[in-house]
Amino acid sequence: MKKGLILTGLFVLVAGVVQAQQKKVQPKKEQAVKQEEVMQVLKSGLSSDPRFAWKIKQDEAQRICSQYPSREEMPASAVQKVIQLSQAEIKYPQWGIYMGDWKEGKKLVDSPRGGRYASYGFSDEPTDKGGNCYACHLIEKGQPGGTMGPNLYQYGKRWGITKENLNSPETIEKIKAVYNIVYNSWSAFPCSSMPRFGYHGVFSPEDVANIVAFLLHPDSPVNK
Amino acid sequence: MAVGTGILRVPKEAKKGEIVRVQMVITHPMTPPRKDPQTGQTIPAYHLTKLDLFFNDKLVSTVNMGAGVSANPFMALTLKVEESGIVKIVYEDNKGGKWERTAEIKVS
Amino acid sequence: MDRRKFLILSVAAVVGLTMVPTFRPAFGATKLEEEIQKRLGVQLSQIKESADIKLTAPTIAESGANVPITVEATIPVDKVEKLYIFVDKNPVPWIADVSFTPMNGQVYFSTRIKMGETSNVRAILKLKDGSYVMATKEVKVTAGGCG
Amino acid sequence: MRKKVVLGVFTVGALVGGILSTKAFAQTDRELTPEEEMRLVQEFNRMLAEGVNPGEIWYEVGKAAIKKYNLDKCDLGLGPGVFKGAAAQLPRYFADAGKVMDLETRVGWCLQKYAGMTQEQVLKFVRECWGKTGNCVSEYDGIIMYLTMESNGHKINVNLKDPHVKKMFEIGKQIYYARLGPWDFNCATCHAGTKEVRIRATRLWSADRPGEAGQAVSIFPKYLVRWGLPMTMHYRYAECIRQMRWPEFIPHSDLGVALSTYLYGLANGTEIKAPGIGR
Repeated sequence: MKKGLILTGLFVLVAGVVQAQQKKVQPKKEQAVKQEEVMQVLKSGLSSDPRFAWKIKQDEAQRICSQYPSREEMPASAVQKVIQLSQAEIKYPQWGIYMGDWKEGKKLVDSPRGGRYASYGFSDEPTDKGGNCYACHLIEKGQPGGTMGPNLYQYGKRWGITKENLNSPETIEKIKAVYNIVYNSWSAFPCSSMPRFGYHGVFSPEDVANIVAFLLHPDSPVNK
Repeated sequence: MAVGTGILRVPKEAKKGEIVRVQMVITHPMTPPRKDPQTGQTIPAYHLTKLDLFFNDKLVSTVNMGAGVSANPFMALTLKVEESGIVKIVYEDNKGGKWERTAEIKVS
Repeated sequence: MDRRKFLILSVAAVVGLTMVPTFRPAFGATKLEEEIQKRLGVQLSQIKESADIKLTAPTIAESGANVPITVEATIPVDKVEKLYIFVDKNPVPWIADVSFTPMNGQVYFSTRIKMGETSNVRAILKLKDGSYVMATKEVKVTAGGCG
Repeated sequence: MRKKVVLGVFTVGALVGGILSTKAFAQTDRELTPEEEMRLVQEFNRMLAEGVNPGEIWYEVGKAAIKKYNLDKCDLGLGPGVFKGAAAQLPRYFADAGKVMDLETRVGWCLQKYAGMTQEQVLKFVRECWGKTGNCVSEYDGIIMYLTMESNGHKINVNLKDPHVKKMFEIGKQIYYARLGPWDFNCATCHAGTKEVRIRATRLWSADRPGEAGQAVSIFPKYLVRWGLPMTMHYRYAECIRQMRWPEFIPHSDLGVALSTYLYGLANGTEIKAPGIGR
């Protein structure tokens, strides 16, 4: 019952995303070119440095998502498949779900350059760890942000998380729901624009817990 | 291409007494003094300092500027033309660079 | 050099190198006030805002590197001596000054300026009778792009 | 943050004897919606587009470079050295090269053929100003600027009836939607959909909103005020791909041609107006 409620809450909260992605696109025509040929052209234009080979291995979920311009055009079976693949690989911190350190989370949220080589003639070392979250989200009041993703002002407040109920089982469930989105957004919103940060190892489970704390903790500036 | 190249744009033709727009773009980095991140040494400022606008060799306007003007500066002024003639801009930077460009206006 | 670093550094350079620390001694003036006193010989507080001078600038700038501004005035150009442009919060608030003659036909100047952060832009006209008029516009400097 | 701004304004205001009228307060105090901000940023871009575009300086650079590198022999599809309107009908199929080429790829081909450059030399020439800011002026950027500006006023007219071109268009379209890389992006992540969105303060154009692909590509090369140089289309692809966390883009590759064929194909009918100007 509780779980049901929380799930409903989750969907209310994120309904915006779904709506945002209800793009009306013409149904795709049958494919005139072979998939292998497309990938061959694509790879011909990217550095063949073996250190980057892992970056262009398309996984099954990516392959499914590539076939549809938007989620609304995905058949239910494809939606199910992506959700299933994504849920299966979510990993949690060693000690299970917990409210992380929002100050650490804030650093990861603020940093714009995670996983990106600094410039041309680059190295593969990610220049920074970070999610560049402000590019797409409005998060803290007064901080400029994008509107590709939903507005996250007072996200924790909207989930009803207060100092008093911080350690309640319901709160832990809510943390988990948000954790799953940050760790692998496709587990809740298949083929969403949001990168699967945990899945790709951009963030460790502990990093994700800290980011979730930044979004949900009553002391975090997000909820001021 | 060298620093200091520019575009000076005026209408080719104008009526007597008309106020025309004189527009210009000059290639220049317009940098303030800054510290080299590697060596820690100060890199001196490099920017335009002055631009004079002439019409038929009479001084119309002088612009003094610092590094607060954007790189590859754009500027526009107006000129009231009573006769045909040559618009000339003369500009210099803080490292002794000095350039000029001209354009012609036919007044009828 | 890394581009972002470069940007940050150049901003840092703009902010840090060319000027004294931003703290304001109890009796001292702001950098802007000092600059206006130095270049105009009057106090900022003595300059009146006026509708006779019009400053056009964007309300929000997607980049502080290049903020387009245009100054126009309804005051006849033969009564005008000089136009000054300042940005309150720039490390060097003075941007440019322009002298006019009747050959200009009118008071008009347009350019693009650098702004380190959200700030007021000021256009001040010095008239031949020794008085000053001013127009002010706040420009919000924000960040664009993927970062 | 906001408080600080308001406070700052207040302090300054108090110090200068209340010159800052209530107008300044009203401006800082009212919270603008993201939509209002997007409109104001568009207004900023319109103001930026007034006057002389500094990118035009590269036209003369290119004119000289075309002589220097023997490119007056280069055939962009209308005959050797015929440049007026030539960029507007690219990408197209070139029998002499046996493939579809866009403007930049064709210029690279001509540089190898008529200027005696090797492929590596061409790539170095192309990337001379990549990642640089300040006062970087490259002859390549000049050449692309010159050739594009020679088509100003012409309408983009990619021949999608040519089966080679059509095939490249289809490949480009599929690449546009290919989710790939450690951040799961595709081109459509940012540049598709009917909802108007922004990334930070920058409004994103969308392939799904009529006319926007045309508006986006018809102004390239685009002078970028933050770097002080014109960005060619292949530099644009490289930047997007860098932000997508894919491996580095190789200019003049078939990937570039496929993307150009798709985008310019979508842009058919739009008048070329180079250079554009932006952040």
